Amino acid sequence: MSIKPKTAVNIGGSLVIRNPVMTASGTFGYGREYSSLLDLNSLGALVVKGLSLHPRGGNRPPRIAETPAGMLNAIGLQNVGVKTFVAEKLPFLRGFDVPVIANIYGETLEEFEEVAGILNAAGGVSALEVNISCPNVKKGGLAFGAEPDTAREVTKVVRGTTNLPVIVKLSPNVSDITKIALAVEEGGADAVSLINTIKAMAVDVEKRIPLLGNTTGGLSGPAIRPVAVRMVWEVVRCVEVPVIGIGGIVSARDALEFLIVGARALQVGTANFLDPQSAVKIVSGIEDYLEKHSLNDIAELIGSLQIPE
Amino acid sequence: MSIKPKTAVNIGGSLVIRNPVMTASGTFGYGREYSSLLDLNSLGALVVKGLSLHPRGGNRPPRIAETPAGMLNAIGLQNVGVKTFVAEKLPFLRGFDVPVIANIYGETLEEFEEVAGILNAAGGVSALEVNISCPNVKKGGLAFGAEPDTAREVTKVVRGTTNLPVIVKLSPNVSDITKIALAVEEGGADAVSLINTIKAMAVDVEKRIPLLGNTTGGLSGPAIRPVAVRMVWEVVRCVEVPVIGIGGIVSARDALEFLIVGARALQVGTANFLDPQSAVKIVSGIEDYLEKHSLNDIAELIGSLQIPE
Amino acid sequence: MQNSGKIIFNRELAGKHYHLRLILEEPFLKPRPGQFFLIRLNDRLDPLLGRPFSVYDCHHQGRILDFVYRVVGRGTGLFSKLKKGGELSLLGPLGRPFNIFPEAKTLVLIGGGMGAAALNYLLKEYTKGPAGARSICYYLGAKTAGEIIGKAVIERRCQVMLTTDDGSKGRRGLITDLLEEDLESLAAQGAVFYACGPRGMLRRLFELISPYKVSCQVSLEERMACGLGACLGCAVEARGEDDLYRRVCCDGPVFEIGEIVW
Amino acid sequence: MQNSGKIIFNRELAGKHYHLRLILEEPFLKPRPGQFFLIRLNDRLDPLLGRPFSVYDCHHQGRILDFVYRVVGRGTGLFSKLKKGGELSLLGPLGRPFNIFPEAKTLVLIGGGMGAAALNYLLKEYTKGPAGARSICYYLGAKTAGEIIGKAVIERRCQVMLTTDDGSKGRRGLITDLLEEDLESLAAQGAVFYACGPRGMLRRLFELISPYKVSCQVSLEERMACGLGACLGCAVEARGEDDLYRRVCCDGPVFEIGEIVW
Ligand SMILES: Cc1cc2nc3c(=O)[nH]c(=O)nc-3n(C[C@H](O)[C@H](O)[C@H](O)COP(=O)(O)OP(=O)(O)OC[C@H]3O[C@@H](n4cnc5c(N)ncnc54)[C@H](O)[C@@H]3O)c2cc1C
Ligand SMILES: Cc1cc2nc3c(=O)[nH]c(=O)nc-3n(C[C@H](O)[C@H](O)[C@H](O)COP(=O)(O)OP(=O)(O)OC[C@H]3O[C@@H](n4cnc5c(N)ncnc54)[C@H](O)[C@@H]3O)c2cc1C
Ligand SMILES: Cc1cc2nc3c(=O)[nH]c(=O)nc-3n(C[C@H](O)[C@H](O)[C@H](O)COP(=O)(O)O)c2cc1C
Ligand SMILES: Cc1cc2nc3c(=O)[nH]c(=O)nc-3n(C[C@H](O)[C@H](O)[C@H](O)COP(=O)(O)O)c2cc1C
Ligand code: FES
Ligand code: FES
Repeated sequence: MSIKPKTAVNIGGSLVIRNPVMTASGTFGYGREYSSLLDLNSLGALVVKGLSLHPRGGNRPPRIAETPAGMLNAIGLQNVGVKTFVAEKLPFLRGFDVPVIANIYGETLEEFEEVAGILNAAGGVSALEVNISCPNVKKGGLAFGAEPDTAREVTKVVRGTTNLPVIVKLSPNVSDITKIALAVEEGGADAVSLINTIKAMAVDVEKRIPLLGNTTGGLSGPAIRPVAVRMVWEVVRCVEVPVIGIGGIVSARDALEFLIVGARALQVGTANFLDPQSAVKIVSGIEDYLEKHSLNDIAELIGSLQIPE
Repeated sequence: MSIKPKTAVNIGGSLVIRNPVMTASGTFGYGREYSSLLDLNSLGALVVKGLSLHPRGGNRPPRIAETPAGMLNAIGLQNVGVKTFVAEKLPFLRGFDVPVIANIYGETLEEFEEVAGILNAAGGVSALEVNISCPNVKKGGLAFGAEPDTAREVTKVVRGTTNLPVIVKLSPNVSDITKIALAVEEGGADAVSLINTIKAMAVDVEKRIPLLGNTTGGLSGPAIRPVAVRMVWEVVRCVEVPVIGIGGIVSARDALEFLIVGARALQVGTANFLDPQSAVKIVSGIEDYLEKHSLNDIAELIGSLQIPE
Repeated sequence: MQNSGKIIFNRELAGKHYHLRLILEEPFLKPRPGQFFLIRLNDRLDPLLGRPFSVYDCHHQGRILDFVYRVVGRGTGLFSKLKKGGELSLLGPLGRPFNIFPEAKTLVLIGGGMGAAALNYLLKEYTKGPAGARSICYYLGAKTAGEIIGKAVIERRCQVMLTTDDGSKGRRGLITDLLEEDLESLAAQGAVFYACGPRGMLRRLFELISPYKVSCQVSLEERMACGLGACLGCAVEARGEDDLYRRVCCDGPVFEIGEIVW
Repeated sequence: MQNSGKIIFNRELAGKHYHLRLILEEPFLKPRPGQFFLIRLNDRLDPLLGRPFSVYDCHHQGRILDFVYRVVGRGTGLFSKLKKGGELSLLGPLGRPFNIFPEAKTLVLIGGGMGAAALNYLLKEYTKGPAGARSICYYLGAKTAGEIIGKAVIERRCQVMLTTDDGSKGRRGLITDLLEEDLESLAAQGAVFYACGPRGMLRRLFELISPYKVSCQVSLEERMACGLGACLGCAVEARGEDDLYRRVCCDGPVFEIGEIVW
């Protein structure tokens, strides 16, 4: 009889989650939408849709388009606003035993500060994930995430406003992601998560118009996984804080790639659309792998990549 | 009876090719490898494997890996060297009526200069494509392509050495590709081609080693097409010179996306591996589309994207 | 709601239309008219997403589901090649169904092209009891005779008014033109309206019907990812106090025609 | 060289091994032993690339091709689900075939695991005429009894020496151990050697056989994209003046064992 391998990981700021698998922001609503389809308590954590100070209507449709092994989205950060979130969405989530991570977004430093402040006071939020990497909004978003200086600044502001662990979510649309990662670490981030979507575009060749109402959107799904794995590999070797891997994970095998290169935890995004049970299947797939490889603790797996010389 | 639509395009420096479809560097060898499988003369142009001053052995195997709707390669610019190319590969190609474009690569400015000089004198080469975007070599390659200044400089050097049209091939691994495009235009490029592969990585989770001998490689194939289309769309709106679209084109429909956003011509890469006839099928697919849409000249299609307001 | 369906048949009907019958392998809910399923091809990352299809008919309380679809792109093209015994992943029944008015005396169904699918099941539900004093008129429009689906079944259940764009069957012209002629009298009878079809048809219907105070439910189509209201991908612009978007997958696909910005 | 193949059958053999028979639909070339085809699943971008498979057997001058494959990953997993009548895209025959020595008196075939595939066709070619004074020894190694493919056919054609890793059939141990015992005498007879199998087996064979001046051809496996020598993806490190790499798809897959850096 084998004992179950340990899967708990510390994802920064002393937040320990029971397994490394979270659901990614924007792909899991506010949790409730999926609650009849899987046991939320079996997730490592749940990241809610990006929250802004005021409700946002989002971009004009069509907002999604399918591409080879991927999809584009240009939702434009439609959300109910942080106050409505706290009043109407959070109470439902408090009924579960799963860490809730609030993904936050602002057009200005002040907005980031205010949103972080509200969530800090709310209770029932376990960490903040600072989105400085959305390719689909005109202001804020990637505007902060493209340069080390602005990225560091946002991080400092949020850090200064909250006692919660601060995760900063990085964009792949940069020449050197390690520079941004180092900057936000300096700014006080407890962890970094990557990658957000890659800016992309698709065309309706019959109508000769963009497939998205917003012209461009963000590419997610299996297509981007190799890019995400490479970036995680670059970042884990230059920062001290935990790295959360995101991008195209649809199976335990995919998740293992990230863990092996050194990610402490993962987020599952687009895969939730293909199979609402994806995240929980990935949890058990990782457990099976650990058992099969006689690893008693996931810590033995994380960062265990060997480079044959 | 309809007359055949015009498909000839000028891809810069007064080089006119009979149709916009070329085969991409590194995916079509030196032409001969595919010559029994399709009529080389039906191509718009043929771009040969990257040439360096001295023969290069390339990277250690394994050199390729498959990913969702894409593949990684880390060939490491293995090639016979420019002199052997001129002596042994070019004569075969002179027997065809198809423009041959030489893709060139150097570790230093001097090497770029020398390679360009040799090809300029060789006869039978219709244009040079300057590779400043290979993610798989330690020196040169992306080292030149990541910053506007170095990109401009390489372009100037090659421009100063040759009378042939100079195409500069850009990397997607940058924050803002338009800056590099503008810089090489300033440097005297007659055209830009994009994108080269996206730096990426995949892991053998059973062995816990990278799937590539080189650890990282370049992602190509349908997976990257939406990223390529977006970058072409960004570049066509800021440079005057022709833009050649590359990335994930496997069908005429895919090629049309690039033409509609404004690419003057295209290169077909990974698709040659899936179906050696890909490029010629794409040529006839484009012709069919033009006829179906009553377009007499491909010029009416290029850049015809409408953005609904 | 997650299920696996085994293909009982996948028959070609006229003109690129197919009739797919599935038997569900897991516990299931009975779908209501207007609801849909997201159906995904197994073992593939390309195409990636599920395709939404309205329930065309169902049997054995929803254990056996019928869909009718038209080949329009890559996904439906691959669906059309599926064979008996094959398996598909399903999520559903999803979405807000048609509101049923058991007391309604006059029903008007307006279907354009593939619209027939959702209306077929609605019609079945309305006609499963004794007919009573209810009258049902089905305004059915198609491009051409070959694209009219299920006419025989419909005719058994109600009165059919037909147009084709090319005049190859029924009257030549748009179905909304035909409806326009009868609209005033139908509205006066207090008819309840249901419509599915291309956006252009629905927009025209909106123009025609706005002057009347009648209930007109329409079923909309928008690209979808999650089908559960989580991704906000399927937004349509809606009228209303807050001016936000509505999600076709869960606020719809059935809307009162007046809720939507056309 | 580009072709489309219709599946005649795709039978499960023992332990995750399948026997696929195709009939080509376009003009074709007769493959030679050691050559292979790149076989691609139609209508898919995932998996993207063709899979290389050695010709296991062929009939009607190469119009009908047999392959034997083992399910090891996603591609072969999908192959195993293919049914009669399905279509596959083929490119081939590709690569440098085995050198045949019509005068050779003693042949030694060494096969490990799936190695059997390429050697089977080689054996057939060598035994199609009158046997004459030629002796053929086949050293066949497998993990376990269930993974030995085509033994009956082989035994009809030559003498078989068998090992399994677990001793469930033949001698327990590695096939190279068994060969080692006989090697000196085989080499003295001027035997010609052919080997296919996992890299570890071939490396060991190299160590054993280097001292002898005999011809030993091995068939290598490497990931491939083009199959035509164009992409340089299938490189293996080779000995030689220029120290460059060789391409398995066109310089091989068959190499003299001494050409390769093991
Ligand atoms: C609620 C609902 C019910 C539907 N019921 C039916 C039905 O009963 N019968 C039928 O034939 N069709 C129906 N449709 C339309 C059907 O979903 C599309 O025709 C189908 O998704 C096209 O897929 P494709 O891969 O062939 O086309 P592609 O154009 O290749 O698809 C590309 C992407 O766009 C999406 N897409 C394309 N067209 C539509 C569309 N009209 N609506 C939503 N998404 C689209 C696809 O799902 C896919 O994600 C319904 C759509 C909705 C939203
Ligand atoms: C010349 C040659 C002849 C072969 N003949 C046979 C045969 O007759 N029977 C048989 O069962 N197998 C044969 N193989 C091996 C076979 O090609 C692989 O088992 C198969 O490609 C695995 O595909 P997959 O998708 O199941 O595995 P995955 O691991 O999912 O494949 C991922 C990628 O790696 C490649 N790959 C994985 N393993 C190998 C391998 N061993 N060799 C080359 N590429 C690989 C795949 O083609 C694909 O591109 C041969 C290989 C070569 C090079
Ligand atoms: C429909 C959609 C909406 C998203 N919304 C957000 C968001 O609000 N905030 C955010 O940080 N990331 C958002 N993302 C990005 C995802 O969280 C994730 O980083 C990305 O999709 C890559 O992961 P995947 O390939 O697993 O989907 C969104 C992605 C999708 C597909
Ligand atoms: C195996 C392989 C080798 C390549 N070699 C070169 C090269 O030598 N020089 C170069 O500029 N690009 C090279 N490329 C990049 C391609 O020319 C092309 O830019 C890229 O693959 C994207 O196009 P695709 O998606 O159509 O393949 C190579 C790509 C592949 C897949
Ligand atoms: S499809 Fe995701 S919200 Fe409707
Ligand atoms: S597979 Fe392309 S060179 Fe061998």
